[in-house]
Amino acid sequence: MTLWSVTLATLKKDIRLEWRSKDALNSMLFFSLLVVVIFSFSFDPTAEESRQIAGGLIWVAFLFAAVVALNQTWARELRNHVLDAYRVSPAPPEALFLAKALGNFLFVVILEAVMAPLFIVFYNLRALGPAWQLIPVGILGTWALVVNGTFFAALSIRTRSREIMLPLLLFPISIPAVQAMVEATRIILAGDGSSRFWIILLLTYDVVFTTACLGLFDKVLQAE
Amino acid sequence: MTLWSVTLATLKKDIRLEWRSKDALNSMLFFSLLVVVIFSFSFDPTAEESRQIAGGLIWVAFLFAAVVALNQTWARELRNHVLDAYRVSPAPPEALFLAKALGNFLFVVILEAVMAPLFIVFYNLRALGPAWQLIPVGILGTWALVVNGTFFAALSIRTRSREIMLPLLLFPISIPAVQAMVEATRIILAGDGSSRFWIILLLTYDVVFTTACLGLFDKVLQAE
Amino acid sequence: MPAPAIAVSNVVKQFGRFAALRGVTAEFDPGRFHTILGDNGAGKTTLLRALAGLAQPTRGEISIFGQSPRDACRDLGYMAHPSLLYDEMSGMENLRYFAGLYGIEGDEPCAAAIRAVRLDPELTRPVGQYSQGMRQRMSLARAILHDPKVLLLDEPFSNVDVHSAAEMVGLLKGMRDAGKTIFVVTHQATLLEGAADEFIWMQSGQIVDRTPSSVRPRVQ
Amino acid sequence: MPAPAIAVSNVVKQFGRFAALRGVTAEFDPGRFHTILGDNGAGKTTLLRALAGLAQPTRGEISIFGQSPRDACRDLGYMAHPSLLYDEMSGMENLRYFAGLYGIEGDEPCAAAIRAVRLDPELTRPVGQYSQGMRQRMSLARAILHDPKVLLLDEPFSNVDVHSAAEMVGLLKGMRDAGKTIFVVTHQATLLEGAADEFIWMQSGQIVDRTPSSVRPRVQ
Amino acid sequence: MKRLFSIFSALTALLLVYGLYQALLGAPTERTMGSVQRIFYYHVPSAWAAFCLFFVNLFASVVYLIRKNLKADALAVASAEVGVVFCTIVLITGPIWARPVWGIWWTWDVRLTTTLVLWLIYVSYLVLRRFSDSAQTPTLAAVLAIFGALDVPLVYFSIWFFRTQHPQPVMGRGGSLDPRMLHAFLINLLAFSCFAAMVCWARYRLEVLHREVEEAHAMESLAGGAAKASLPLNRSAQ
Ligand code: HEM
Ligand SMILES: Nc1ncnc2c1ncn2[C@@H]1O[C@H](COP(=O)(O)OP(=O)(O)OP(=O)(O)O)[C@@H](O)[C@H]1O
Ligand SMILES: Nc1ncnc2c1ncn2[C@@H]1O[C@H](COP(=O)(O)OP(=O)(O)OP(=O)(O)O)[C@@H](O)[C@H]1O
Ligand SMILES: [Mg+2]
Ligand SMILES: [Mg+2]
Repeated sequence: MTLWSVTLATLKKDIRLEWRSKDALNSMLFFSLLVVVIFSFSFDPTAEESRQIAGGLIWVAFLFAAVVALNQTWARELRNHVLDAYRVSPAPPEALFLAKALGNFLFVVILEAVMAPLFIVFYNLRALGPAWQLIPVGILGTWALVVNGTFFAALSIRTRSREIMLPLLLFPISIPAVQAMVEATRIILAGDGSSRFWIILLLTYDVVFTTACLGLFDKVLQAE
Repeated sequence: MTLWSVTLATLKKDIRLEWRSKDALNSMLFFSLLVVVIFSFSFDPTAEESRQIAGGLIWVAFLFAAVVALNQTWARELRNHVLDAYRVSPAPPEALFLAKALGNFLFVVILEAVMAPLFIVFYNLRALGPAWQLIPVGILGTWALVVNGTFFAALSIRTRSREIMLPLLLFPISIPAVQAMVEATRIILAGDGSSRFWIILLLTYDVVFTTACLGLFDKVLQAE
Repeated sequence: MPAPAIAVSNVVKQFGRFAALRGVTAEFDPGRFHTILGDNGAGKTTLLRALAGLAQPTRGEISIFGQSPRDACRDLGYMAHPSLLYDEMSGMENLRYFAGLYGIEGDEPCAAAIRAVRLDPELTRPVGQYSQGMRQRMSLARAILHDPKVLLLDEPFSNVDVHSAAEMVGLLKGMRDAGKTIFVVTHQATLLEGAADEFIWMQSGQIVDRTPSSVRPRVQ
Repeated sequence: MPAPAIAVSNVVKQFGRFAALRGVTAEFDPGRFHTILGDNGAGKTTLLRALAGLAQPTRGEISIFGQSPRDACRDLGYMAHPSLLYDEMSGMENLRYFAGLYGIEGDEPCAAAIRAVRLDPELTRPVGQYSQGMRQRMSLARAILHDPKVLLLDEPFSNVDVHSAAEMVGLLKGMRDAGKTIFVVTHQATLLEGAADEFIWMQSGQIVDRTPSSVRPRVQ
Repeated sequence: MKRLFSIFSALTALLLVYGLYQALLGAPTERTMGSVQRIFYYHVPSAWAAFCLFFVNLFASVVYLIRKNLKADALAVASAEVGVVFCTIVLITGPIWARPVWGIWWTWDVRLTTTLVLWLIYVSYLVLRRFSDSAQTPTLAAVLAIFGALDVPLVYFSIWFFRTQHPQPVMGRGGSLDPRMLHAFLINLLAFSCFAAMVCWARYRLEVLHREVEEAHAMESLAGGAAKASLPLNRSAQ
């Protein structure tokens, strides 16, 4: 049984279960909807202003929503100690991690697909820069959040007061990623200068931490 | 055994479990700091635009704290079906609800108390209106978020109503509260006009929904 | 013959399209030791939950000393498959909390209950770190804490070692002699041969047979 | 006399300030049916978890067919107190997933395992809605799914009704005769009298006695 | 061992005193900034000490992950805690210095932000250690330490091209610093390095001893292990 077959099996399983009880998706949705509303109440921006801050808004909303969802990543595996069943099996630990990360990635991307239009409407955004670049930024940025988030969620389930633990571990590490996403988005929307540097930074961030996670997850999983 | 004794006992129990040590408080401090830092990375505090939306920013941060707390409210009671032990006891259901709501409220308020000053420093905010009014607004607004959140989180106890889209219920209901608190904050910070109306709105909202939740919680709890 | 402590009149419990209880009708005398036997999925737990007021019957009536289970909750002690305890708290902390729910003050009752199941009230380890059997016994302690008139125990002896099980049976016997009505669901009838007054056999959601303990139960 | 299937050399397992295993040393022959008995908290589960590679011993060595437990995982089937199953999925869905982890294709093996524990592979009900004993049996099905050389079963019969228990013992006997090494932790030694080759007694973290089944076990 | 330690700490104390003298009296007052510039003699050495300690922490963590050596873990704890302390000193002296010189307490420039993030990362490291149970803590913490180390360069790059207000490394182009200042600076650098090493060493010893005590407790609990769990004698029916 290869890495991929297990990854796919686990991913399929998770998606099926999440579909039956839409816990994670719901709380994410609820949270980010409220964020949009709050801002639409808190001030009505001119196009220029909104271009300046929209990047920050969008990504903060997604970051927090992601944290809310990530906190539930491992809850299901813990319930009847199912994780033990995985640990005694010959299946590669990386597969489990990949599946979880991909699953979360999927959820957050869906969320973004729902939210982005809302933001655009609320802040009547029009990108002055090359809009298509928002797609790589979005994907790379989301993965950056999710890959570390999944990993640290695995760390934090082994600690007391888990929920607050995840952001404590995740935020400091994600600072450069957040910086890069926000800046890139802002630059693209406001159309001043090139977002090349930031995209490259995001790319390196993703590569570095994906490898790190895959390499170290075994240790985390087997640490009883 | 009266409503209050049970409420207090439950509240004490929850607090003990959450904060077995003072580490918990420190970690909450750290959490608030992190949130503010993340914000200041996403919204350049020196920029005028971000200064304007600071009111909204604060509430987003608070909302995040609230959601982190709410998501966990009932997990502990569900773990070994402890809830059944409560249901077979003569203790009044309202006590359980009150305790949970108060617990979340405490948690969120502490975070707010730490975050607010940090925000003020980082974004050097200066309230042009009567600053003290921010306190009632904060308290009433937080309670509005928490009381509804706790109640609807309880709905998910019922295996049946798992499918109920929790957020889609909670979302429209909490809109007026959100609007009230954001508007009030904005008015007070900007110092244009009086926030009286909004505060009264919040107050009525709180009263109405607290009574509603207390009245209906019995049904939610006893429905298996 | 005393008035029935508990009267169940054709109770039906439906889960979706599946019926776990199919018209159970029975009367149980007070102060007796009833043992409920039956295959897995026979409906024993469901019946017990109905008696405890945790599951509203789809149809039928349950009266405990003439009251509904919810109203009689002070007279009921219920022990389930799951421990109904907080894993993060020590046994004593747990009981102290639940005592509060019944308006019981002070540590003495809690300590007594813990000692009654042969555990150490001083044990500071959180319940989550107990061994399975220890947890089971702590769970029984929770059920007898407020010294109820009727005990509903769902497999109290599974995972409990032989000596402790024997002791627990002794304890229950003592409570029966003190006038309590006891229901025990179990698959280890042999443990109860000495103690039980009556064996009640369930099958696919119905009570199919009730044998007084004089007759040797049909186990093995 | 065959080479030992499993060799445990003075294993100590510490939980913070408490030691659950205090230097266990033993060798177990392949193809035999070992029954582990002992009081609650004796360390049986801890030992089993160490054998399964779920708990790293604080000190000491464990070798299974000369490998470390982690490397020998394909040869190990482990069943624990908790069900190790997803409550939200049906039994078949569960097994299908776990089969995937072992690289087993197709539904036939899963269905076979479920039938082996006398459950219905067609049952669409999610495992969370099974009765306790049904869940227990499904959990055993998970453990024997990949038909391992060594079975580590932690109280497989608790909550299982008498008939099913007897059948499960028969099943295990069959697997033993097929050359598998079987470890069963239980408090119902009587169930296994016919089947077990050896009774191993644990007490406060040590193996205190090993009696071949010819001698009647010291239960009751 | 013990003697060595006491000698070393005595030396360190002397160095610190001499360093203090040099910093306050020995070195000349800086022309533009005035006396506040003397913070420099503590500011930089503490930064330097903090960085070194974080490196030690990384090293120890890797060693622990490779060969589960609990001593390495103890070293990791010690270095992290002491490192955070020194990093805090930098974060406090910095703004004290910045206020009169730049007219602001804080600015988002490379060096400052990097230091801040570094501080955040290692505080979260300590928080993790606090909140997880004994058996698994070392592994989890070591893993987190590695993540933190990987993150620092990225943070640096993510901010490096912001216009920086912060003085560039003076060490590189040595001459620009008055020789007496340099002398005082080097003395303090040495003193702080020794100081950091000493504290770290003490903390390390403490940690190791603490663990030995725990171990001893466990071994002694072996005696009445399960006897504690369930008392076979004490019976008392209700
Ligand atoms: C506001 C908070 C501040 C922080 C967090 C901070 C941080 C640091 C750090 C981490 C270093 C060591 C980096 C290195 O050696 O390459 C350093 C060195 C230094 N800092 Fe600061 N600093 C702050 C404010 C200031 C201010 C206001 C001044 C003076 C105007 C200053 C002057 C220096 C100098 C001269 C060095 C030595 C440069 C070198 O040789 O590398 N710092 N600072
Ligand atoms: N919540 C539920 N939803 C659907 N079916 C359920 C639910 N709870 C129980 N059942 C079904 O009702 C039947 C009886 O369950 P019950 O738990 O009462 O059996 P039991 O006699 O306690 O068995 P055991 O001895 O194994 O505990 C079982 O077939 C079970 O699958
Ligand atoms: N995670 C843990 N932390 C601390 N102590 C533990 C932990 N797990 C088990 N123990 C202790 O180790 C001892 C042995 O536990 P174990 O579960 O092995 O007993 P057991 O023989 O399985 O008992 P039972 O028959 O009741 O299952 C018990 O005293 C228990 O409290
Ligand atoms: Mg049952
Ligand atoms: Mg056990």
